[in-house]
Amino acid sequence: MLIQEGAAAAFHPQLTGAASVAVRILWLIPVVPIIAAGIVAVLKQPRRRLAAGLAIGSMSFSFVLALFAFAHVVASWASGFAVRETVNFAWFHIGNEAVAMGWILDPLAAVMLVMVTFVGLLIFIYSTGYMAHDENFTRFFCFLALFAGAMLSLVISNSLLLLFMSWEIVGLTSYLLIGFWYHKPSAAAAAKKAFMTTRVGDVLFLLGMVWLFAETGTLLFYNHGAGSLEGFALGILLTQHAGLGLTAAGAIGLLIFAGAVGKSGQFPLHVWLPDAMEGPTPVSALIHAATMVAAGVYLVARVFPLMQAGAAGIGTTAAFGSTTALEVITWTGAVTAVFAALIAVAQDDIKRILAYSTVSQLGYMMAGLGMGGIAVGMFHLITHAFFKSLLFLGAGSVIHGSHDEQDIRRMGGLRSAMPVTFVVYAIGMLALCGFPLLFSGFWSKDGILEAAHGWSLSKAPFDLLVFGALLTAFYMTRQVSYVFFGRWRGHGHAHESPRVMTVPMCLLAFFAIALGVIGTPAWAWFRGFLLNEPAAVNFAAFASSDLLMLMGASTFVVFLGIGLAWWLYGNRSPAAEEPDKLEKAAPWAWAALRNRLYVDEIYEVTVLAFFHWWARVADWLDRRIWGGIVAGVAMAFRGWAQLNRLIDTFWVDGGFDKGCEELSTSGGLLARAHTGRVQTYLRLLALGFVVLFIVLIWSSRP
Amino acid sequence: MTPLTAYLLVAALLFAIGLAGALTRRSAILVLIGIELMLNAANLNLIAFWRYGPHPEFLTGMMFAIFSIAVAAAEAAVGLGLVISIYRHTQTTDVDQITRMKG
Amino acid sequence: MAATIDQIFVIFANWVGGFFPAAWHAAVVDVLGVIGIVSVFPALFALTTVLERKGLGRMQNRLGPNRVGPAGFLQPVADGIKSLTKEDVVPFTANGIMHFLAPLVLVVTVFMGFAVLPVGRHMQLVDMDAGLLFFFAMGAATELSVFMAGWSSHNKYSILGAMRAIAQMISYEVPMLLSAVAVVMIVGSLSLPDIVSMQDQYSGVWPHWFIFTPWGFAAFLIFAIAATSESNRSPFDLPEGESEIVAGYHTEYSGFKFALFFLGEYLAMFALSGLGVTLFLGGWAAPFSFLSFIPSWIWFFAKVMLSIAVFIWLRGTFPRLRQDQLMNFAWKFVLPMALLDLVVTGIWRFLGPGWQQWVVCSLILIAAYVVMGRTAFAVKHFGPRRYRYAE
Amino acid sequence: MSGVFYFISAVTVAGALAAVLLRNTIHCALALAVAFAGLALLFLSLDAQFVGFVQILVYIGAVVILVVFAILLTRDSEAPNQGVYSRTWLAGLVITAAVFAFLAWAVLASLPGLPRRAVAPAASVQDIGNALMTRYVLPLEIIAVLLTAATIGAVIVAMHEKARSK
Repeated sequence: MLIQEGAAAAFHPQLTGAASVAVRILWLIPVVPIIAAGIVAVLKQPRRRLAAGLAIGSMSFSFVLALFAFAHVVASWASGFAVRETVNFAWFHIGNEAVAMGWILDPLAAVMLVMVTFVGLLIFIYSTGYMAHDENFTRFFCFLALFAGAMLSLVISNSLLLLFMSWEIVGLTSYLLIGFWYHKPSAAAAAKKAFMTTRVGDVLFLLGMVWLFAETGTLLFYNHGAGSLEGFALGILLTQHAGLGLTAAGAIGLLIFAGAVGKSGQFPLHVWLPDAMEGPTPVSALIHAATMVAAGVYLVARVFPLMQAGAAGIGTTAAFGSTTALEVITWTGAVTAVFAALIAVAQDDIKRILAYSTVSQLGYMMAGLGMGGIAVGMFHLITHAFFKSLLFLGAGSVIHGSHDEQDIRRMGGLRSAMPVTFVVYAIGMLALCGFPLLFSGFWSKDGILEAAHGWSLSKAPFDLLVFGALLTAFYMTRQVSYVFFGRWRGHGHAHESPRVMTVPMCLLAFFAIALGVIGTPAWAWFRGFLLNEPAAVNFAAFASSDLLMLMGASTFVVFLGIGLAWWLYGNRSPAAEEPDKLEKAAPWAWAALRNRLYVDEIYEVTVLAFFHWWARVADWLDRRIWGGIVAGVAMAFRGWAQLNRLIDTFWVDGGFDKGCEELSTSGGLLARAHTGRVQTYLRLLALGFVVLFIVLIWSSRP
Repeated sequence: MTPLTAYLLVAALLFAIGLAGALTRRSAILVLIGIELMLNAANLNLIAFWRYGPHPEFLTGMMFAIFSIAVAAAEAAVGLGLVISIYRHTQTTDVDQITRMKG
Repeated sequence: MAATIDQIFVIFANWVGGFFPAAWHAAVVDVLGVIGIVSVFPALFALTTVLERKGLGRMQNRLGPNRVGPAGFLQPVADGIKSLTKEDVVPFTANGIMHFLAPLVLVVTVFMGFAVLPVGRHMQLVDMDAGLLFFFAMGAATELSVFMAGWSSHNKYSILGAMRAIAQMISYEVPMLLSAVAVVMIVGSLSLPDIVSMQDQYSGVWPHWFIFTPWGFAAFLIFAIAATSESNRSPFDLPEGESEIVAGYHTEYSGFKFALFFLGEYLAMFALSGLGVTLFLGGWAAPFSFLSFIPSWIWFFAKVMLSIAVFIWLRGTFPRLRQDQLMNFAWKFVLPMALLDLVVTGIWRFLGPGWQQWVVCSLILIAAYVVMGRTAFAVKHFGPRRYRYAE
Repeated sequence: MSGVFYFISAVTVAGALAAVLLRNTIHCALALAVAFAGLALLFLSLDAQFVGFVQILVYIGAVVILVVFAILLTRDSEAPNQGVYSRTWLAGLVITAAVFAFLAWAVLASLPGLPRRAVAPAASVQDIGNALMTRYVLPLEIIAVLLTAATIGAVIVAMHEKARSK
């Protein structure tokens, strides 16, 4: 194993070599849940306990292994060795080219593994309570386990191909789970929409992949210096120019980013994510908040060297040089962050608000990646995974407790009816808002803001993100005051959820707070871990006046948002039919926001209309042109067939009939010998033997 | 040491007895017994030739015998199954009366 | 000294052989061995009958034979005299010759099985290259005698018992063979002394018996079940179920012929026990290395007697199976498990020494056992019968 | 040595003759067992220990038992009302005689060319196993498939119509 000392720049040296146990058994992490899914798939419907047990057991197994791998990475890092171990193998050969696959263990993968398995495990447990009354319980767990396996294999894959395959399986399970209640037309439509929309990004992703393979001849990320993300391949990519001032590296990076845009619901492909809330709430929490949508962010982080290639002054500080690709990512992220936050302000469905919030936060992550590098974006990804899945589970608990009501205007006062849910939801909400100092969301968002502040190209993203933070605080406070304060406006009596649902939420709440510790400026452990720098406790970092000012500003913004919302909505308990406060103030703006800024409608009149028109053209072509040709050919053959028939009838048949007659007569004669008695045949056999023998002797006579 | 001829003659005799049984008995089961005897006569030949052949180390005759025993076991199982099935249909195992396959 | 005692019978046979011309030497030793087998095992039979009756008596809370001789131990002598002097009744319609031959064929074939059994170090009548196969071939031949007895008696209970017995023996012969094949796969030889000498090794004081491996344990259980069934012992004693078919295929036997049947069955039990001991329990090898000074033949007979005790214990404990349960059990549970055990043995061999082979093989077997056991009990007609009383 | 051979051969041939001549089918089956046992002994005298034991195991342990079962299931053992021989027994006998004559003639005619003395064989079970797994592995596989097919076929053929339609 090559050894890297100290904090030399990033991961340029290859730290692969004799693989350790942790990496050799890494493949078990995704395979075990997939096997569990396979077993669950053949279980009968009533075997609920077994199905849930298998899924949860496999996930626990993966979690333990992930912890083991994580510990291995942390231990090596702490002793000065950065771990990047890979296991590669050739999948198959085409001509002289081997298509290689492999898996990788590095800090990035390790962090994701622990997050996905842990959050996944909690959500699995939660689901046993949430889905307890669903008759397709086993199917649910089959899909869920399959998703977990695919997601984990996505995380550990060291090959863009394997990553893409897992990516597609993840997409498939997302489709299946959104449409889990397929008897609801809206769910079926949402599933279809999610599948199609993400496919747009995936096609570009595939293009980028093919291009990468064509240029570098490998899809492995790291392969002892021969991988596509390593110096040699990047060098090749940088020398190729792809037009528009892009290098091949940048262009491929952008194409891959397009895949991430689809998966992570970035503007303009975000439309599927809010609709995906038609799926069961645990699915929303796991797939559409914590893991799958974050896979786009993870993908960008994974191919970050590609994006970053050619940037002036590659470094690890917040202000490293930028490339076109990174700029595109930054702008997409910043715009998405504000755009989605705006829409979230005017939504009434509890899960839809969270969905737009997710889109917005994913925008933050992308912007963080674009401006601050892997550590900043990934830290927000991890913290967000915890508090957003917490919020979704809380929302699920609320929905469960208030008899499948999702409209926040028909809730209210749940603070007393569901105390546990209220407390954990409040923690999640404060973390999401970025409530100062205590909550993890504050520190991760602060990191992004800090990076944006230091971005040399433009200050506009910073302004956008700060505005987004204000909106986030606003809409979350609005939601919480609608749901938990005021008086109960729904029907029936709300009740607290069972223990199996609240305990996972409490665990998540704990981490929503505690995770902040590892990413404060004073102890940038997470950054150090990901970027392979030493991390030391250093309270002096707070002394920087820039940082203090930034923290102050973001604190102010958060308080402003919360205060505004509380002033407008706090404890008012408006009736469901009553127009919103903001609607009275600015009806046109409200209408625009409420209708999601008409993005779906724009797609309706542009993309969909085009496809309708195109389908009609194709239909016409099919009927008139191709159909005509086919009919002509058919006519020709029919004529030929008629001719043949005439020849057949008057010429061939006569001879054939005669032959048949002869055969029939001779067959009748032979049938006499066919007595139906076994012994006759046997006798004939023996007789034949004797005759043959005589012939043999006769012929071999000297 | 017994000469090979003796074994071959015994085998030929067994074969003839088996053939006679298969050709002269009425009962289908007895026909099968005769066939088994013929197969066994062939086995005896195989083993004898293996033993007296120039290359016993190749085990060719022995292998043939082993495979032949396996085939014979399968033949007996299927044959007797057929006999039982036929009996169920016609209430007889007399091969003289079973002439449904007459051409 | 210990070695001398261990080999005392071999030395004795050679000493006796020394009195004869050199050409006769081997033949004399063989004859002595035959005499040994023919005298020791029937004596064991006599001992076992009284032990069984006393043991069963204790299990059923009664005394058992206690009148003839000290503590009733001369009971078999009295029984022997009785059966020798009883009238030999042959049914009028019985097929005389076959009726006469059946018990003889049984006893002879069973005795022949003992020829390859190593009862002690170098104590074996013939060391055949294919000894195990010979043993099973002889076991298969006993079926014929059962049929002869059942058919020649011209009694419907006899023929029913014979059919039951043959069906049962054929069914359980397959898993028994397969479980022995597992051992053969590991040892690489069909010769019984080779199998024993492979187990006659120790790690520290612990022996290398095959029962102490996952596949060996499974194979032993299968073998034990099959052997119980092959020897028509309870709970597989349907061929002789007296409440159903009087006494099965030996209903029409009396006197000395009946005694021969009785003897044959017990000898078959001894032979199967001996084979089980040889295959799985280390044969004549001592259970701990520090006990090796005790002569090998003592160990062999101790182990055989132990397994006989288990047979008796089973008989005192289990109720009889139903015919369909018996067949289903053989073909749907024991046979698949035996086949799986073969695969597992292959895996064991393939993985080579190390902890992996233990974990993998145990897991496969336990999982299969649990899954198959549960499915089997879920199947109608196979699980416990649910009685429906008048409704 | 020779005496033993003649004795075994005599037993075998007698068993075979009884198997095809006796009136009672059950007796035929048991005589067949005797013939098989004799053949097994002949194999043993030819140093083919493995095949000999397999012969006993398969033929006496399985085939004869099968035959006996078939006889009982078809009530073949009950005394037949017509003769036990087929109507055309004479033709069969003649043909058989012809076949035997030719076989015996062939054996005797090739007498001078036959090897007289046997080479010492080496056919331990291990050799047979090795041969089965290397040189003859393909036939072994085919036999395995054949046996499986035969088992399934026999079960289906002999299965009760009612059970099949159920």
